[in-house]
Amino acid sequence: MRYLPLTPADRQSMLARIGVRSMDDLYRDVPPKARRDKPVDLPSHQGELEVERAIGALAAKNLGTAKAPSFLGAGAYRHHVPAAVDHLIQRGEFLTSYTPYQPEVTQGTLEYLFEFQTQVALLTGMEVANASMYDGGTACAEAVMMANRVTRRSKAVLSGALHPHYAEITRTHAHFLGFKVEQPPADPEGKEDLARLVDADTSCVVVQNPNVFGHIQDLSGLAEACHKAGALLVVAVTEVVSLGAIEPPGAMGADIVVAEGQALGNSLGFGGPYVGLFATREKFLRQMPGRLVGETKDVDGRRGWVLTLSTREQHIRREKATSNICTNSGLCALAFTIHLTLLGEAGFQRLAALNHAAACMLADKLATLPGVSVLTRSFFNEFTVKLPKPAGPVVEALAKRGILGGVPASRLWPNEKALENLLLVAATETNTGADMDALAAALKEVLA
Amino acid sequence: MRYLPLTPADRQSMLARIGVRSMDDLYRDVPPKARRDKPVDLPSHQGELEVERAIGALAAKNLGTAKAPSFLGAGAYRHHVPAAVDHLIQRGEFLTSYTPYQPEVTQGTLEYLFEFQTQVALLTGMEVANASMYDGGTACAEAVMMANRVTRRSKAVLSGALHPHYAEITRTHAHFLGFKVEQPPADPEGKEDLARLVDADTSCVVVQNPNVFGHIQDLSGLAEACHKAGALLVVAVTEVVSLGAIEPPGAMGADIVVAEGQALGNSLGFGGPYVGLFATREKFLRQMPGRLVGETKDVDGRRGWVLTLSTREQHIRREKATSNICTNSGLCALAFTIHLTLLGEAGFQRLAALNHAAACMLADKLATLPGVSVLTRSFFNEFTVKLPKPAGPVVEALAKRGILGGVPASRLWPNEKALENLLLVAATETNTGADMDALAAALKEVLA
Amino acid sequence: VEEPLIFEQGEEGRCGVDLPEPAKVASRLGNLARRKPVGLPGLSEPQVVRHYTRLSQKNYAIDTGLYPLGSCTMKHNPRLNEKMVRLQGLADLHPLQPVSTVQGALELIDQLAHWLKTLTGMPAVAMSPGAGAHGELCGIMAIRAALEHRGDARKRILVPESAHGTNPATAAACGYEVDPIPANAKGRVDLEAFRAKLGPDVAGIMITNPNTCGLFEPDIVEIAEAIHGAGGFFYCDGANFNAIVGRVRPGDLGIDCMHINLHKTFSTPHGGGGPGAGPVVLSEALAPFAPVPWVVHGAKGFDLVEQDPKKQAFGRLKGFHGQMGMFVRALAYMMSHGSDGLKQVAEDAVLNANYILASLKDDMSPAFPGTCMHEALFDDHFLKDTGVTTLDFAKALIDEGYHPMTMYFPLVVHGALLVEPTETESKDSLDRFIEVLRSLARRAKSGDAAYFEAAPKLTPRRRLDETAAARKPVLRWVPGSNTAKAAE
Amino acid sequence: VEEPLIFEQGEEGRCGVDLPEPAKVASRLGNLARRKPVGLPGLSEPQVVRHYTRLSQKNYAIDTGLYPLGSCTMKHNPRLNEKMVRLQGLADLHPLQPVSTVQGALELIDQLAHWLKTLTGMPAVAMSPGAGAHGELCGIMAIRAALEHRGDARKRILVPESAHGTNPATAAACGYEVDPIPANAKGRVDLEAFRAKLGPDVAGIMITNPNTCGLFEPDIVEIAEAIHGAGGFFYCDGANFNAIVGRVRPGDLGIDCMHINLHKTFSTPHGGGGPGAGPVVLSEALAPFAPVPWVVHGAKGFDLVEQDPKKQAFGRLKGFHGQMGMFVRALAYMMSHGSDGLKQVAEDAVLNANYILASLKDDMSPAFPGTCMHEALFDDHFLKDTGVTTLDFAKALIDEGYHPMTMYFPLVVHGALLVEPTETESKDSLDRFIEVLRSLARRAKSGDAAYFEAAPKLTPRRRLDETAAARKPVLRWVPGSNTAKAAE
Repeated sequence: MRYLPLTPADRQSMLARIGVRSMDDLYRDVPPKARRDKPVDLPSHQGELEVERAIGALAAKNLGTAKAPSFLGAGAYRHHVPAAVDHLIQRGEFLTSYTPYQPEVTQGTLEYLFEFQTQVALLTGMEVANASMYDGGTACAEAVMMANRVTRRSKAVLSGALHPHYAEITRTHAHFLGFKVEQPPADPEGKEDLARLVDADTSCVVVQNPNVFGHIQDLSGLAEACHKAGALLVVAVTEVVSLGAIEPPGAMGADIVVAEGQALGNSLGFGGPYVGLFATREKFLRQMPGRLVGETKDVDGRRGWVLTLSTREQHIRREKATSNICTNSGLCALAFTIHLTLLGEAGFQRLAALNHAAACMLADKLATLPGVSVLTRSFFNEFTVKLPKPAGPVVEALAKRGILGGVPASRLWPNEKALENLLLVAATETNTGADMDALAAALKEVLA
Repeated sequence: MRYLPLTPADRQSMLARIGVRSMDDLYRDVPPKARRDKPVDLPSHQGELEVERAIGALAAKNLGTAKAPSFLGAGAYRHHVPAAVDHLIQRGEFLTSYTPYQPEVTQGTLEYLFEFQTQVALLTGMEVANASMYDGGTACAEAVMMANRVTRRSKAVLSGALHPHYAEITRTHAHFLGFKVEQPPADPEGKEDLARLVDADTSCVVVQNPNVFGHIQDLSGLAEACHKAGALLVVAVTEVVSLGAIEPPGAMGADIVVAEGQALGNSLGFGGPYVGLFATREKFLRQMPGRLVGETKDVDGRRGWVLTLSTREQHIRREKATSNICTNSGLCALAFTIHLTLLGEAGFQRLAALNHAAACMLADKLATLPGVSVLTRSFFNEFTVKLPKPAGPVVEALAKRGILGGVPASRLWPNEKALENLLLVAATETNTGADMDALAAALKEVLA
Repeated sequence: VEEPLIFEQGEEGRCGVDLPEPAKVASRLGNLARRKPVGLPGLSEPQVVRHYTRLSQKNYAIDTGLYPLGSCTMKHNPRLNEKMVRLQGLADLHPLQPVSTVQGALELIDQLAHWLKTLTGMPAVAMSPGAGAHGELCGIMAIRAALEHRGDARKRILVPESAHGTNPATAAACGYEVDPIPANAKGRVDLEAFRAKLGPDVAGIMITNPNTCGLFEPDIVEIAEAIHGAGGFFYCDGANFNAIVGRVRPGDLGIDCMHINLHKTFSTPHGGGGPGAGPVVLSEALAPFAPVPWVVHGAKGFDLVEQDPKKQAFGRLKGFHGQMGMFVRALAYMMSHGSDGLKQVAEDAVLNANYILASLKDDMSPAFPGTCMHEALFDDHFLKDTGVTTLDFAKALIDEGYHPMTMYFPLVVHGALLVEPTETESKDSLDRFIEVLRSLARRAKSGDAAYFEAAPKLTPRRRLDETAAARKPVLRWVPGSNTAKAAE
Repeated sequence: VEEPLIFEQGEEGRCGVDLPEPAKVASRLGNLARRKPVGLPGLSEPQVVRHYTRLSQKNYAIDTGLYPLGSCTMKHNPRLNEKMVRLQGLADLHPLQPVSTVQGALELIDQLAHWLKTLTGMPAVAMSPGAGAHGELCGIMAIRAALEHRGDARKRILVPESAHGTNPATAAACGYEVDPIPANAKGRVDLEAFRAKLGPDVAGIMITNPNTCGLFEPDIVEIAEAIHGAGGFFYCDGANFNAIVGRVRPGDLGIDCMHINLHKTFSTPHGGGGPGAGPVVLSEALAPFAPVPWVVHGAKGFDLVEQDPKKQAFGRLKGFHGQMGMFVRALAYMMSHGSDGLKQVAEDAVLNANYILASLKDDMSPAFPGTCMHEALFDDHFLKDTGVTTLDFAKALIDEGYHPMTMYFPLVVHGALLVEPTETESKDSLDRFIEVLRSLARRAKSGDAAYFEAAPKLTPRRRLDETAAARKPVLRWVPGSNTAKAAE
């Protein structure tokens, strides 16, 4: 077996050194009824060729976005990732290294995480950022729990246009921790008034920007209302590339910004692993969840990096930790930071501009189709269209034509009759004019 | 432009340091008529996405062996390469390093080349091997030229069943260096008698094993005849995996063994780059072409490796060098040696056994088809079948059915009417029973 | 060689990608177009490739040497798995495509679930947790949901003192009080102390088995029966599943749920700290409460349940459907090993650990007598009166070319040194490592404390001032802050 | 850390691949089945991955730092090119598939040929040579074939003394006598000496331009006219094409053929010594004699001519169709740069070299006055009376974190140091390198020769005994030969 270096002769001599006769002797603490002599009922070991064939056959049963014109967004976006990114993250020294608890032999990981934290702070317009979370949705729930700690209050107000998964995760934690969640219904027109829900028990308002329907909102007023009431404004960003084109949440008064970082450096990968971004104000630092890398010096006075403020964390603080989180999303954060480093200021802004231009062109094109209207007034690379019939079956019909035409709102709100005809459509730099023409033509056909 | 780090401001300040006003001043030695101010008439720079699309579109116009049941051999073989091989050869420290002329900072390359040399010597049953040549065909020509130097004679006898490309390359060099080449016609039955062509002017006999038709031959008698006449026996191997199953040339009396190493570690890649193996007896060492790595010690007495015996080479010896060769096939040699290291004794022998078994099964299957006969009595993973009509059009017809059914002899000998109906068919561990059934069924249909 | 931060290498007007000129469109950004630059540095691709290559060279990794971190299972990460996860048709799937277009992906998740259920002997599995601690959350939430469903409000979770910090943190994050159980002199759960804690307000117990002392809990069945008898549930922390995979099915021990770190037992790469994946196997009693989404098989093939029609699911833990990329890798790993190979994995992991324990028992001090499971635990008794601390001893390993073992954990052992070699180390490799540890132990005893205090010396950085880092945290680069240049 | 040879790590019964049991068949191997084991060592995959990872860490590379080897053009190797060459539909093509199934591959070769012809201003190109020296063979063979075709047997090839060793070696390998031309005081071909050598038995001249002193030959057009006037051909060694690509077309200078090292100018990776690729552009006069195969475009699309129906092709140089993998990479590189970018490549390469030359002219000794092209040449005058040799000086660079420059080449300069930074180094990078060279030069002059003699000290190995290696060559491992263990 290719991954196991011990030979039968090795095993014999090692048992002898240990002073036992057989492996069974080493498992003697296992209750007899649970000891298994025979392998469990699963296939035996296979060679690479066989495994490749089997998994390749599963892959071949899917219609990937690389093969089909694809306009799916709603929290996960297809972008072009430079080849250098994937090359570098596969270096064994990154791929097969552990959490950098021993800083002398992990300065590589620590330095890139320090750079990552800086980039996240810059993008979001915030003061500090952590070394990543599981994904945007879990980061959102952590932000609410952090706001509860900071304000010592127990009600969170969620925008109805927050990505439903983010809201569901937050509600799940709310249930078990016993805090309250208020959320108005999803408003595709972008007219909800959250400020009126803020009261003296409100720890935070959570709003997504651009929201799940694509609307870009000026959050300054809401921030002011929150702060006046002693609540925090939490802003969630599901498409981090938007921050190259629009005002960052920090500039609009956000106290905590969480984001899904998948769009930079990471593939769609059917939803994971992704990378959650988490940024806040310096004064809330000690209430943050997750790992933090800090600058320091070694005994020779040379600059170096370490994991720091770990007294917030479970491995030191146990049940008093700010979060039970242990793992971060290191390798995805590495992909994110390498992609963003390649882009730099000029590339990042241009990438954002390309996305916006593509979405504008697509919106204009779809708006000309009979019965189709674009609901979103201001948007980045994703917008909502209203169809003359339920969007779910329309998307299925498009898929049969080899086009992945967007996310029907019914996928995210299965029971909301009012949203049934809505389709969320995204366009990125990967969509060609031909892709867009194909979608328009197929949509016209399906709607006819 | 993504690969160019200088900014316009950098360029200005650098010109100032140099003390010139513009780039034109640095090109003033170029005759005015050859100076170009405007870019040449080719497209402007493009981003990764655009380049990927363009090259991807070219790739999509081909029918690759990964998609079609494929039975092509004749000097290049499809094998399964473990994922670790390609991962490791892409490490920047291997990929972007130069020839190890500075041994202190290239012990990595030197150590694997030393291991490679040892593996090649073991496989071929010879005493020493070099650090690789361009490919099997050029290695073959170099072997003949080396034999001429060793024996101070000027006639080479080539087997008619030597791969035609190997023979053509050798003849090309023969023409310019003025040595003679004798070669009987290609005999698909494996009955040629080369010993009778050996005379007092013969420097060497070159024979391929298994030969281009797939025949495995006992070369001991021929070796004896050569040695009696003062000539060398050069053995060419185009499928190096065969050496896991059959007697190595060294055991049959070969003086020089050349081989194509592509089959281990390297993809088919439409014919290149590949890796030429070159092994010989220790006494001929100083007449060898190509780079050699040797063991030595550093000033602290620690074992290390260096390029050695470079007084044979062009960069020291200039017109008196043993060859004009400079580049070797380092990265392909690395892929070869990693694959072989993964295989080890047990894996290499089993791989060979799997290939042989596949070819035996396929030969039996094809032999049952009406009008088809297998000409090759003893073979490794490739054999020759005789069809009832010209093989070229048959292969075209199979390709239309999505099957790459072998190499028609007419592809290698376009003008040999006698070989017109012959098809060279190879099978490896990558061919499934279903592949073989598909070939048999399609062939039956095409021949009907 | 120093490697400056990207912010110290950037120049305006430089870019590591080439993107076409955007088409001219009327902006739809409202009045919210970005007003100021982000502040990102401009680097070319050659600089970027070199920067990260050089950074990587400052890391220790499994690929560069034995990585004996106890409790972390730093085993070989096969490259086949990396190839599989990048296949077209998997890497390029959007999570919200119509299910008709992702049948292969759902089948893959279903297959992995089958392997996990069969290996653990459990009837159900929740796939979505993003890591081990997230799996713990999932399990304790399922327990609480089940208790709530039967109208049984309980408030305590029992956790052994030797547990990973995530255990108590998880219990707290689910709204429970944590009640610690002491370890006995043999490093196991003190059965009597445990029984004494049982009561009608105990929701459950979280036990790591094999435990963090590297020992199998021999009373595990009794513990399960007792907690069930008291109306509570048994959460098993599966962090150490590698010791028993294919050889013992946790389901046969009476557990109700257990998370599985795919990045430990099933070799998905640790990646410098993540991402991981932590599916949770569940008993019949807990299965209905598993969080969405669920992959199910119906008349039209595979389907995804993203909202539980019965409303029993306790909610959602993660966006989309879990760590798909880790699922692909783990399945490739399982198929490669097969049931025969996985059993061998467990045995070789245990054998390697015991070989280290037996080889060093005279030079170092095993924390407990007898054999161990997949990791060997030493205390600092052998360093007594040498002036060398556990930390110093471990740091000295670095200069010998090794990553330190886990230190000061588990807390129940004084100055703990926890060594987990995993099954992917050869005997040669273990022999060299043992020889190094032995000679360091002898050196410590010979009175060379200064050597250990000064270690490591051969690393890119020597010991770093962690106190200063925490006292005045510098968590990001700000322009003009390059203190490094000044220091050199 | 020492890394033992694979042969020292192997054990019987261990294997790094899993292959199924072969079907039972009646052997067709005749009586020639292998009788003895090969003698290969058995390693597991984890051992193999670690072995080669560790070996790689003993290498210097472009990815780890500036690689100033003059004449080698060690520029950044884009990873996009590596991705493209591995595309299905390219990597998995067999060279002898029916041409109807490889139309895209032939089109790719045709496109690359178009780029090469357009950039050089030449009408034809032979694609098959496997490397630069192989391209030289191709060019000189084409010249000789053309001469033979007109019945003109000539026997001398003129080669400047400053040429790469491959030039005279190639001429000899084509059956020619080599007649050296001296350099003048300015590092260029001595025009008068050259004219004096001309005669009816001169087949041609081989000139590297820009030459190996890093200088453009200003008399290049005169030389071309003179050799043509004498009935000979002009071979240009294109090793230094990077200095002029996109800015000067060699075809405008009157050359007849030139090889192009795709691994220099067009960034295909050097790979520790190869593989390379050396297509040769040809004038109308030489084109008919190009070796097979030729990619042609006909009525049914692209086709391959593998035997010249007119029998003018001088033969075949290489199996199959050339270094296809390098063609894919080079085309991706060219398309990425475009005609505008390639011109910028040449200019930045020249600018970087001149920046080094100008910055160090006071501390080191430029071999020739004035500016240079893409590489800066120094002689050892600045080391005079210091006791430090060119070799010592270059080896001292290693301890500063740099690969040495090319030393003692070209031969026409005493103690030459040839520095080629390439266009992919940033100004920051050059400034650091210049600073290091400057301080080393000053250190040498300050009388610290012992420091230089002892360098390098920080490498996996210090200076190695090359004489011993050549005197009693040990070119392979033999059982029991591990002298390393004894030495340590």
